[in-house]
Formats: sequence, structure tokens, C-alpha cells
Amino acid sequence: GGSSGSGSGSGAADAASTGKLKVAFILPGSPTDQGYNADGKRSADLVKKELGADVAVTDNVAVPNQADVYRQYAAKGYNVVIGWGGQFTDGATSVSAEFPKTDFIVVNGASENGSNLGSIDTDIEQWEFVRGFAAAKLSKSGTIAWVGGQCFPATAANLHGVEEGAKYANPGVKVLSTFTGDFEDPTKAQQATQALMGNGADVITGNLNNGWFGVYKAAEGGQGVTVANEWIESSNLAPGVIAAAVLKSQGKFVVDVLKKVQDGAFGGKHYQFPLPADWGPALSQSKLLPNDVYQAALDVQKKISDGSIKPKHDETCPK
Amino acid sequence: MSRVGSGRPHGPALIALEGVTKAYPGVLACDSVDLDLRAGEVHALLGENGAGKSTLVGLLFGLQQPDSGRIRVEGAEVRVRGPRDAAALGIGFVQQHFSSIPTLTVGENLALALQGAGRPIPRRTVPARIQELSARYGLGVEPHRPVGQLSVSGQQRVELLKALAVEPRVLILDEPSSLLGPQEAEELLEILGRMAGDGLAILLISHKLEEVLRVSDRVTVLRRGRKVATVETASTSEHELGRLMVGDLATVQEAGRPAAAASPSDAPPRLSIEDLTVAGDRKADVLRGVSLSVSAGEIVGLAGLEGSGQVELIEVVAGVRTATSGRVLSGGVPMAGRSIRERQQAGIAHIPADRRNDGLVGGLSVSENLSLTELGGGKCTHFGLLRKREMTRRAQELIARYDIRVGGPAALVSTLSGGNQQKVVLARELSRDPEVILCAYPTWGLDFAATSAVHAELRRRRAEGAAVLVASVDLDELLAICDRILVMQGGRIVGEVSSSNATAEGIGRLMGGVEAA
Amino acid sequence: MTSSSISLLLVAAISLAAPLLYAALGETISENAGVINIQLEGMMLVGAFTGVYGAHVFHSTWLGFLCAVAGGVALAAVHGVACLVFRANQIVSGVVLNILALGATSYGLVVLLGSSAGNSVPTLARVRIPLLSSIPVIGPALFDQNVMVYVAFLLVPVVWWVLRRTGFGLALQAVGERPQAASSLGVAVARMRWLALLICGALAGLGGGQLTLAGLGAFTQNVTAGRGFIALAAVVFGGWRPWGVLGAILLFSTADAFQIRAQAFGAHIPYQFLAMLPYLVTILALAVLVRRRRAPSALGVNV
Amino acid sequence: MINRQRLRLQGVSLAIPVLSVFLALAVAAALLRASGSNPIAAYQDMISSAVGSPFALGTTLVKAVPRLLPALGIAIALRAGLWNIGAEGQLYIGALAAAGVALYGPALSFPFGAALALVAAMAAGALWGAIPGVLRAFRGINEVIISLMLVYVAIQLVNYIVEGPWLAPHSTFPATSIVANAFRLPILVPGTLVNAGLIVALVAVVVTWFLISRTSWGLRVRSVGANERGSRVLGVRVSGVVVSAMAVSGALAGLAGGVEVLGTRGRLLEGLSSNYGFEAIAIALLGRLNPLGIVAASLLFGALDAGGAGLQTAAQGTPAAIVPIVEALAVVFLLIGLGIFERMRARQLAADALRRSVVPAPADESAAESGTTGPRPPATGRRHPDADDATTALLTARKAEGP
Ligand SMILES: Nc1ncnc2c1ncn2[C@@H]1O[C@H](COP(=O)(O)OP(=O)(O)OP(=O)(O)O)[C@@H](O)[C@H]1O
Ligand SMILES: Nc1ncnc2c1ncn2[C@@H]1O[C@H](COP(=O)(O)OP(=O)(O)OP(=O)(O)O)[C@@H](O)[C@H]1O
Ligand SMILES: [Mg+2]
Ligand SMILES: [Mg+2]
Repeated sequence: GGSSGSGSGSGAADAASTGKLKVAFILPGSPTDQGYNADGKRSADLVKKELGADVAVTDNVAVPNQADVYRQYAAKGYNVVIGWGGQFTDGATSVSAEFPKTDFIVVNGASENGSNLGSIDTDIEQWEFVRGFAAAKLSKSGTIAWVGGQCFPATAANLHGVEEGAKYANPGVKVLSTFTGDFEDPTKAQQATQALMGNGADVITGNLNNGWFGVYKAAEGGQGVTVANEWIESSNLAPGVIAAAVLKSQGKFVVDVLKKVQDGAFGGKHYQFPLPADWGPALSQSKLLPNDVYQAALDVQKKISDGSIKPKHDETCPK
Repeated sequence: MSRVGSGRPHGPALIALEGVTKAYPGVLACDSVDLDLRAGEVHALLGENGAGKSTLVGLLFGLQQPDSGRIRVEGAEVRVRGPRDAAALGIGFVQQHFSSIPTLTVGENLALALQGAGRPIPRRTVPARIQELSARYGLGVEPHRPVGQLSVSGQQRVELLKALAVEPRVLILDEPSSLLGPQEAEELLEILGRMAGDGLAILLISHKLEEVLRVSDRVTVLRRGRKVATVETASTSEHELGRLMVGDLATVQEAGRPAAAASPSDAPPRLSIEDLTVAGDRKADVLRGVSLSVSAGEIVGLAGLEGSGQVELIEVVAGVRTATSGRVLSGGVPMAGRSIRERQQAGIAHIPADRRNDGLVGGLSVSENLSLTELGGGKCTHFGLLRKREMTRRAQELIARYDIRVGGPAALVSTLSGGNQQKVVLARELSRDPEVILCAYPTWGLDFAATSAVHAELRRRRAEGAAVLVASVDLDELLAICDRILVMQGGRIVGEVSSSNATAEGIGRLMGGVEAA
Repeated sequence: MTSSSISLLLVAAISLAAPLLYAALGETISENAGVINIQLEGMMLVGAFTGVYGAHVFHSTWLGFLCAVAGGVALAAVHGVACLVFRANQIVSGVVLNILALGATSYGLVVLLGSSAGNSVPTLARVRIPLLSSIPVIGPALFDQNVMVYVAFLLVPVVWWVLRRTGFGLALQAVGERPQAASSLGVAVARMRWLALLICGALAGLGGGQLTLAGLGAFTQNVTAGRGFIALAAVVFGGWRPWGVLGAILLFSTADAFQIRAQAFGAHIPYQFLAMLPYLVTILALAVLVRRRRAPSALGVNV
Repeated sequence: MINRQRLRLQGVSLAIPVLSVFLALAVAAALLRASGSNPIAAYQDMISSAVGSPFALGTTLVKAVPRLLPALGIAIALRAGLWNIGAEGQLYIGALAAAGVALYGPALSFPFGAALALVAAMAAGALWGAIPGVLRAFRGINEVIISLMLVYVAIQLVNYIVEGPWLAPHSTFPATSIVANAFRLPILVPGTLVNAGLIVALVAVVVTWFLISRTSWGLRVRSVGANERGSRVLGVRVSGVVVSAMAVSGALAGLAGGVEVLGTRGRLLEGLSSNYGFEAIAIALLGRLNPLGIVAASLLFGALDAGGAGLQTAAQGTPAAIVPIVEALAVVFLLIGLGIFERMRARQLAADALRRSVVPAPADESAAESGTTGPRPPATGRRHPDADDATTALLTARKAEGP
């Protein structure tokens, strides 16, 4: 497949005429990270299953190479190319201009051009509020912790959602937080978790990729310390400590938007998703999570989706 | 001087090279060379720089493998694949370039050498072994000092010690005396004579014809990789050996003695040094209150054993080293605080002792080396840009004037032979028409022809009115070119002689005699 | 800071130091023989991977460590073929082998360890040394760690002894200092360099294994995250001597353990500046404690 | 006869890069097959996305530039006997400065705005590079550690800036706003990504060559690199050379950062460089410190990177790690091939000497060594590649690091 710059949207048209949707996913990191990138891979699988689409995934795409990969897929006749992460905005913007017949979506981005470039994002604080609530309820010490990689708007919103939920559960709760500077380095995350445990935290939440492995290991070394992680139920990774996970996998939203693409209703828009009423439980259950806590969390979730609790969207990084 | 050769009747060949040939990329270093070495003889190997001497003995020690030809030990053909084989055959080797590891101590180096020769000894017994060998051959060394901290003659002794430690039947020495003072060189020759007397076969490479005549029984001369002749020492002369080496003696300038000190004028000295002291890296001071002066049109020699402070003195004047106290005046102007560059501009030239490391930049071309001291001032540069054509022209001129044998100005200096490298240094330094010329060991490692060329140039400069200060361990050299010789010992000047009435023996006693105290 | 938090800080510093120490001691041996390994990071990474894979396949942490050694040695061998046999520039080879190691382990992670079950192995338990471990403040740090931490620290005197007190060590230094001279003394230069290089590979592999098998119980992409480069710098900082290297690593790992705790203790400094701290401390320490040891003369020079 | 042999050697030297890429692809083909991809199709895509069209060629060029510039800088430092391991950090700092000028500097019109931002990038890179230079020159501290440590400091500094103070309004990821057009490096060839950064890089190649071989500063740099102690004895102020060489080296890396921000990316963002500054070390040495060699080596890396996008997207089912594997294997085989070539050449020369009995020239006239007598192939004086010379020089320099 040659990749010429402008005007070669013909491939997309061909594919469209055969009727089978071709969707490509571009992930910034490793699909084995049990975190953000793994969710990208999982979403790709969901798209394949739900829409019967032809799905391609390329992982570990560095920032400087994003436009090249976008362009490859566009030139190969993919109808939709999805960049998994806000950092793919620039690549999507430039390549969407070159390939007007291909649709481009940036997940957790905010770009839209009214024709073939749109984005998807979620009101992340609504999910994280539930996690924060459960974490505070789980905590015996009254201190919970949040371990993050780097701080930027999306991750700050994650932290503040957890904080707000925790305060809602227990106004006297202490929420400690640390940014390790690296989502991927498990050793740093392990160290940070140990330090937070040393300060009394007995429930660990956070926002990491490979770093989670270090969190589990640190928690296993503590007494009665549990972890509330993210994306999907994955307590098999550390059955002794993972008490719950906030279930915020984004595949469903991608499928929703792709359906619009199929119906010709995409329109190059930004799609913002609040926690839907029909989402199902936003928290996973495990034997480490007492049923009353679980039920209370589901109550909170219900109140969020019906609007009686309105978590604030706060993107500011802690000073 | 008396002969120290063994004078024993010659036996059959203990070790023999037959038609050995060795090529390096682009160079045929040894071309079908025959050489035999008999028990009890001192056999000298002569030849100009690059004639192939080191390569030839390297084959005997297994440092390289011959491309063709045979090596026989007591008639049997052998292969010497490396130092371990050589040690097994009873061959000991003192290389031209020191083969000690400077960061390790004397004892560690000896242990390493024995280990490499396949005869390791327990670490505890090393000092005792050193003691024993030192006593037997009169080689004083301290076992616990890192070799890199020893004086050059100390390092030379370590090399000898290592060669002797394997109890060899054949001892090969590649220019062992080039850095030794007369006393030490004399001692070395005596040791060699004694060892030959004990039945060892000794192969000695040297550029000092006089030394060769004195110690050897036979002499083999190499020229351009080929053997020219093997002669009985008793039946040859310095003149004949020189002719064999060079081929045509007419091209060599004859080194005559200087006319007795020209005219010690009343004019103020061109260079004066007052009460100079330099604190040493280690305990003892390197220079202790040295004062001297050199007039225009005068060559002053600094004699002394290696490490007695001559080189440091020259470095202080050149600005390479800073004095702790005292003054240096050039043309009456104090030099304190002036950079090397400023001293160069003030008419001081410096020919350093170690030309490869201090005097030249091997990775640069001849023309670049000749320009390095002329950057700025417009000669080789123009507003920071190199004037390539001018640099080349100037280099060609200097190559012609100083008879530097090189393909052209663009050749890398590192590819030149030692003598030609030294001529590049001379050409660069003297092309500034300096009024003060400082040289340390100006002919170290140079062959006969190159040595005379250097001497002639220094004499010519003196005639033109330069003040020349020469440090050397080679007394014959100083006697040949100097008007006055100052003898240094332990960082002090311990005596002064006028070269017209001095003898090497006399100065030698002055150099060494005081040290013994 | 209370004494118990200082004690926890020291525990962290010591366990962070162990993987670095393995790699840096290996590199010390190798650089003393004149072979420089920019791919130290890569050897750690490969060791970290093969360690977990081995532990998973053989159901044994100790066999995992053995596989970590094998992994490090394998990458070292590629470096040896390129540089010691074919005289490639050691720096180029090292830079490129780092890329290869990252690629190969990421590939292996997906293909061999992809399932989450494969990528979770038991880690070493701590071995508490009675009495000593109850010394206040430093006891837990020094005497309540896993076995491989003790081994790492015991290696320091061992490497010192080997380098300074054995014929092997002498020959090694000779090769790194003056290879031509060493060869003329009968030292088998090529063989010594190979040995030193492979030992370095083995130790770097162990360092990687220490990270995954003693620390995390899992392999993640680029799990070493630049620690090999830190170890490389520690060798220079430590003056190519085991004790100096130990000092450099302790300085770095203590600063690292501190910076990550500073936030937890509520320091109001942007975390990016805290993350710089270990590097700034190293620069500062170098600038203040001038210890000018020079590199082995023949470091990086092919013979 | 000699000509035929020389021809053969030349043929081999040309075949080596091709062969090594081919071998790397062969090994990777096995991995592709094993994970169910079609290697032929994958390679077709790889080649076409690197060199298959004018657009692809342009992409290769654009990816060569940020490697080429730091590599030129690293080569200059190496010429002075200094290891600048920190080009990656200098690149980031240059990017930071360029973005700062473009976003918050004076409102200039087109060529002046971009020019000022590039100058700022160079100045900032120079400053970052000069730090290890100053510590080396005046405190004798090894520049390898300092320059490496400063990489991490630079990256954290940039992260801080783009995550906080300069974060673009409403941005969903850590990046500044897009810079104004007056500060952008415009596209040179319409329909490709080739921007004026390429011109900057080409100018830098010429300037670097000129600085090194045609100025008195360059001569001092080479002199210090070849023999630090000797240069000092000859009157060169070594500290001045060390600091200035590191600064120039940093300036070139900083320029690369500026070009990335103003040309290719249009803004400063996290992950701006994917290890360009580190790859540049290999490129500088692979190019034997020679500007043209460095151009060739960075084109190779640029092409492998550009081809990576094609390979990655074609090889569905194969982990993306196949790309760095191909890249690294190609260079490893290249290194081995060059080693074999050097051996062949040395053997050839020795054989020539033997066969013709090229006698060494008369004593003290080692013309034979300098390659002037006898019909011998040129360049025999240089048995070791420059790169090894540089290493040797560096280590000689270390020796002279006296108190
Ligand atoms: N390793 C080598 N590679 C290439 N050429 C070499 C090598 N060693 C020596 N040569 C060349 O071989 C020739 C003979 O050198 P050799 O060292 O044997 O001379 P020599 O007689 O010992 O000279 P000197 O008196 O200067 O020590 C010279 O032209 C030299 O340049
Ligand atoms: N690192 C250094 N070591 C020694 N001297 C130096 C150094 N840098 C500059 N100089 C000296 O500073 C002066 C200016 O250097 P430069 O070579 O740039 O001069 P220039 O502009 O070429 O002068 P001209 O036009 O006279 O040749 C010269 O005298 C030069 O030799
Ligand atoms: Mg010789
Ligand atoms: Mg100039």
C-alpha cells in the first residue's frame, strides 16, 4: 500500500462500498500494561465483536510517529482511525486534512472539525467518585492514597474525582497523593506506595499503566492494605490485595460513535460521555470488598447517573 | 673506555632466525633476514629508525608471527606463538616501549609477568623474589610503588627485572640504555657483560655505536628490512658501522666539537633563571633554588640523571609548569603570569622531551602541526579562518628547509618516523626565529643521521645569536654541542664545567656521585 | 522526619541500590578490562525478562535468577561478537543493543508472557537476621532484606578482592590499561576481555532479575526505566573501583528513595523537580567531592 | 590487478549496508512468520513508506533531520575528545527555548520570528551543553556523567513546563499551544512533510564541516581531541576548547529541538523526541565523525524509522516491537560487515606488500608509512577508522587530566 500524501481517500471509498467497516486503533503504549493501553486493545476487540468490523491495532506508537501511522491506515483504506489518547490530536488533525474520506477519532481528546475529525471523552470524575467512595469506606485507618504517573488535565480530574468521592463517604478521610513522574515504571510506583502506606494509607487507588504492578507488590507487603484499581476487574493479578476496580472501559463509547459513523451521522464532532444510567456496576466486586460497601457504592453510582450527586470536574494539578 | 664484552670463544648457535619475512600493511618490515645468536655472546643489532629491528626481535618473542622463514632453537625448528612459548624456550625480552602496567605496582607487574610466562608464584613471595634479583644484578627497585610513579630509569630496571625473573638463556634488549644516564648505562653494560660471561646469549639493539663497539662480540646491521652484514666487533669501526647502516655516509653531517665558547660577552644574559623552586607531586621538591643564565649565542647543557630536574626546569621556563617561587626573565622581562602562548610570542621556543605526547599532535597532518602555534596573528589564519593554501606553502617550505622526509604536508604526523617527527617539532619551533631555545632530550631515540641533523641545526641557531638551553642524559651529546654544561642532581645545580675541559667521566661522577650520598 | 521514617527510607534506599549494584559491579569488572557496555541497560532489561520467563516456566525463583544470568550473558555475547571479534566501535554497538533489547523483550512479553498469569511470579521473601535486624534505624535496612540484596552487597568486597588481590584481577587491569603490553606479558587479551564482558553480562542480568524477581514479581515493558544508565554513570563516579561505585549508588538510591517520599510527606515542590533530585544530587556531589580518577587507558579501544 | 582488487573492495564496501539490512529483514521475517504476518507484504509496506514515493522520501528526510543535527554536535565534541552523551537533553532544552520565544517572545514577522526562535534554541542547547564542558574544564569532572544526568533534568523540566505553566488552554494532553505562523518553518515541498528544517540541517552540515576543517577553532578542537596534553604544551588553551566544543555540540542538539518544535510539530509537547539524541551517538560514530558519513547514517536511521510505520501497520498480529528489532539488527549486521571489510582490507594490504616486496623507504624517510612510495591503494595510513581514533584520543586526553 503506497502512502501518498494528499487526495488518496479512494481506498476508504472502496471499503465503504463493500460495506465492511475497517477500523484501526493506534495505541501509545504496550497493550500488556493492564491499564490504559490494555483498555484500547480491549476496545478494539469489542468493536470487532459488536460491529463485525475489520480491526487493526498498532501499539507503542511514539508521539513523533503518530501522524505516520495515521497516514498508513488512511492510505490503506481504513474507514476510521482511532488514536488512543489526547496526545494523538496533532497527528489526527494533520492527517484528517489529507484524507477527507477517512474519519479520525481521538479518544480522551477534545478536537473536532465538523467533518471527519472528532473525539471521545468521558466525565471521568463520575466514575472516580464511585471508586473514591468505596476506597474511603474500605479504609480502616481513615487514610487512603492515590498514586499517579504525571499530572495533566485528565489525570488531575481522576484524582479529584477520587478525592471528592472519598470525602462524600467520610468527610474526615485523608487522601494522600503522589505523582511518580512515570506511568510505566513499576519500581517507582512501588516505592511511592510504600511511602504512602508508611503514612498510614491502607487503601491505594491511582492512575497508572505498568506502574500498577509495583502498587500491587507494595500492597502485598503491607498489613491489611487493599487496592482499588481501574478499567476492568483484574483481581487475578494480585488476589490478595485487589479489592475493587472502577469499571470505566471506553470500548462501549467507541462502539457508539462508530455506529454513528456507519449511519453517516458522525459529523466530525466531540462526544462527551457521562456515566450512563444503563452502565451496569461501575465497581467490581471481590471477596475483599464487603457487600455493604459495594451496595453503598452502587447507590452512589445511581445518584450520579440520575444527577442527584454532581461530582465537580477539576483539572488543576495539586501544587 | 674498556671493553666489557665477554671475550669468550663462540659456541654453536643457540637460537637462529632463517630467512624470516614479516610484512605489515604497506610495509615489508623484515625481508628474509638470517641471524644467529650464540651462548655467551653479546650480539648487537643496528639499523636506522624503521629498519625493522624491533619487528625482528618481536618475532623471536612471539609478539608477531613471521610470514615465512624459520626459527630454530638449538637446531630444532620451533614456533613461538607468544610470550609463554618464549619463556618456555628460555627467552627473556626487554622491549623498546615499556611493557609494564603503570597503574600496578612493581610487585604486581612482576607477578603478572611470571603468570604470563606460565610460572606464577604466590603473591606473598613476590617481594622476596624482587629482593633476590635486585641483589644479584644490582637493580634497586621498590616493590610497592606503582610503576607509573617511577623515574624512567626506575621503569627500565623493572623491565630488566621482569625479563630476568624467568631465568632466561637468551636475553633480548631493545634500546635499553636510551634513557639511562652514563653511570646507569655503564652499570647496565657491565651487567650484560657479566650475564654473557655466565653463558647467556644476549641480543642488544642500540643506536649508540660507541656502546655497541664496547660491549658486543658481533654486530648485525639491518637496512630497510634487509640484513646488510654481520661483522665481528673486533674487526670493525664506528665509521664502518655507520656506513653499513646508512649506505652512504656522505649525506650525514659530520658532528664536530664546537669551537670553544665563542665570546662570553658582558651583555646581560638573554635568559636568566633566579632561585627557581618547584614543589613536587610527591615529597621531595623537583627543583630547589636553581639559578642560571644563558647568553645570546651560547648553548648551555643541563646534564643529570633522568629525574634530577632538568626537564622540569625547561618546562617551567616554557610555561608548561608553574614554579612555587623564583623568577624567569627573558630579555630582562619577567615571565611570571605569562601563558605558554605569550611566551612563544616573546621569542621562546620549546622542544619538549616527549615529542609524541607533548611536542606533536599525532592525529593531525604535518602542515597542521606546523601551524598550531601560528593560529592568530594572520600567518596561518585570517579572521579565524585557516589559510589552507598558505599553510601548505609554509609546510612545504619547512619540509624542504629541514629536510623532513615525508610524502607531503597532508601526511599524518603519527605516520612519520621518530627522527622526522623530531624535525617537525624543530621546524615548527625554530621557524619563529626564537631568541631562546629550550630543548629536552632533543635526540632521544633518533638514529645517527637524524641526531647529527639536530645538532647541526642547534649550532646554526647559536651562530645566529640564539640562547639555547639543552637538557640531555647523553653526555656525549652535550659535550658535542654545548659551550657550558651545568650538572643537576636532585633538583639542584651541583656543578658547572666548560665543555672544552670536561670529560664524560668527570661529569658522570658529578651526576652520580652526589646521588649516592 | 521521625527515626522510623528514616529507617523506612534506608530500607528503600538499600533495596533500590541492589539491582544497580549488580549491574555497576559487572560494569566495573568489564571497564577495568577495557570493554565499555552502553548496553548495560539492555542487559539488565533482558535479564529482567528472562528471569521472569524462567521463573514462570520452571516454577522456581532461583532458576529464574539463573535464566536472568543467561539473558544478560546472551546480550553481552552479541556485543562481544561485534566488538571483540569484528572490532565494531563499542559505543555504537552498545547504543544499538539497547534498542535491540527493548524491542526483543517487548516482543517476548507479548508472545511469551502475554497472559497475565504468565507475568506474575512469586518474589523472594525477606530474610531477617536475628538481633542485627533490631538495631535501631539501620537494622531493618541492612539486615531485613531478601537474600539477593545481601549477595549484592557482599559482591562489593568480592569484586574488590578479585580486582586487587588475584592474578586474574591483575591481568584484567593490565588488559584495560595497556593491552599491547599485557599481550607481550603473555596475558591472553581477547580471552580476558571476553571473560570480563560475560561476567558483566551475568551480573547485569542478575541486576535485572533482582528488579523483577526480588522486587516486582512481573515483567513490564522497559521495566528497567534507565537504571542501567545510572549504573553506568556510577562506575565513572565511583572511579572504577568497587567501593567507590558502592558509594555512588548509595548516594543516588538514597536521593531517589527520598524524593519519592518527599511528596508523601507533603513537600510542596512540583514532582518534576523532585524527580530531578537524584540527578542533581549526583552532579552536585561530583562538583564538590572532586575525585579525579582516570578511566582505564584502553577503555573502549579495540585491540 | 591492483585495480581489480581495489574494485572488489569497493564493491564489498557498497554491498555491506545493503546486505546487513537484508539480513536484518531476513531474521525479522522469521518473527513475522511465527506470529502469522506475511513478511513480504509487511516489507513492501515498510519500503514503500520509507522510499516508495516522493512523500515517503520526504518523511525519511524529516525523520533524519532531528538525528542528523545532534549527531553533528556529538561528532564535534568527539573531535575534541569529549563524549557528549547528553544530546537528548540539549535537544529538549532547545525545544523549550524555541517554544518560549515563539509563544511568549516578541511579535516578529516570518523569517525573523523563526530565526530568532532557532537562535534561542541553539543558545539554550549551547548553555546546557556547556555545563558539562565547564565542569570538565575547570573541575576535571567526567563529562559523560554530567551530560547524561542533565538529560533527565531537562526532560523533567520540559514536563513541568508543558504540564503546568505553558499548558495550552483546554488541552487534553501535556503540550503548549501551536506557535504562530511567523515562527513556523514552512513546508518546502508541497505534498510532503519536508519543511525548512531540512535547509537548516543542510546548512548545519556545511557549517560543521567548515568549522572543523577550515577554522582555527576547528584546528584547535581537533588538536585537543587528538592530544590534549600536547595541545596544551603547544599553547592551546584547552579549557576554552573544551567549553566551546561542548557548547557548539549542545547548540546543534538544541537546534534539532528548535526544528522539531517550529517545523515538524508546531508546538512543544511531551515525548517530542523518541531518543533522537541517543541514536545520534551511534549515528555520529557510524558516520565516522565525518559530516557526509553522518548524513548517510542519519538517512539510514530516518528511513528505518519512516519504514517502521509501514511495517507496524502491515504486520497485524506481530508486536510493534518488530520495528526496533529490525532497526537494531540492521545496524548490528552493518557493524559486523564493516569489521569483516576492515579485515579484508588489512589482509589485502599486507599481501600486496609481500607480493611486491614494497621495501620500507630509507631510514628516517618513512614514506612507506605515509603512503607515498609504491603503487599502493590510498588511505593506508589510516588503519583505524576515525571513530576509533577519537576513542583513543579521548582516552589519551583522560590520561592528561592531571591535578
Ligand atoms: N604494527 C605495525 N603495523 C604496521 N607497520 C608497522 C608495525 N610495526 C612496525 N611497523 C613498520 O615496520 C617498519 C619496521 O619497524 P620497527 O619498529 O621494526 O623498526 P625499528 O628498526 O625498531 O626502528 P626504531 O629504531 O625507530 O625503533 C617500520 O616502517 C614501521 O613503521
Ligand atoms: N583556545 C585557545 N588557545 C590558545 N589561543 C587561543 C585560543 N582561542 C583563541 N586563541 C588566540 O586568540 C586569538 C584569536 O583567535 P583566532 O584564531 O580566532 O584569531 P583570528 O581572528 O584568526 O586572527 P587573525 O585574523 O589574526 O588570524 C588568537 O591569537 C588565537 O591564537
Ligand atoms: Mg625499534
Ligand atoms: Mg585565527
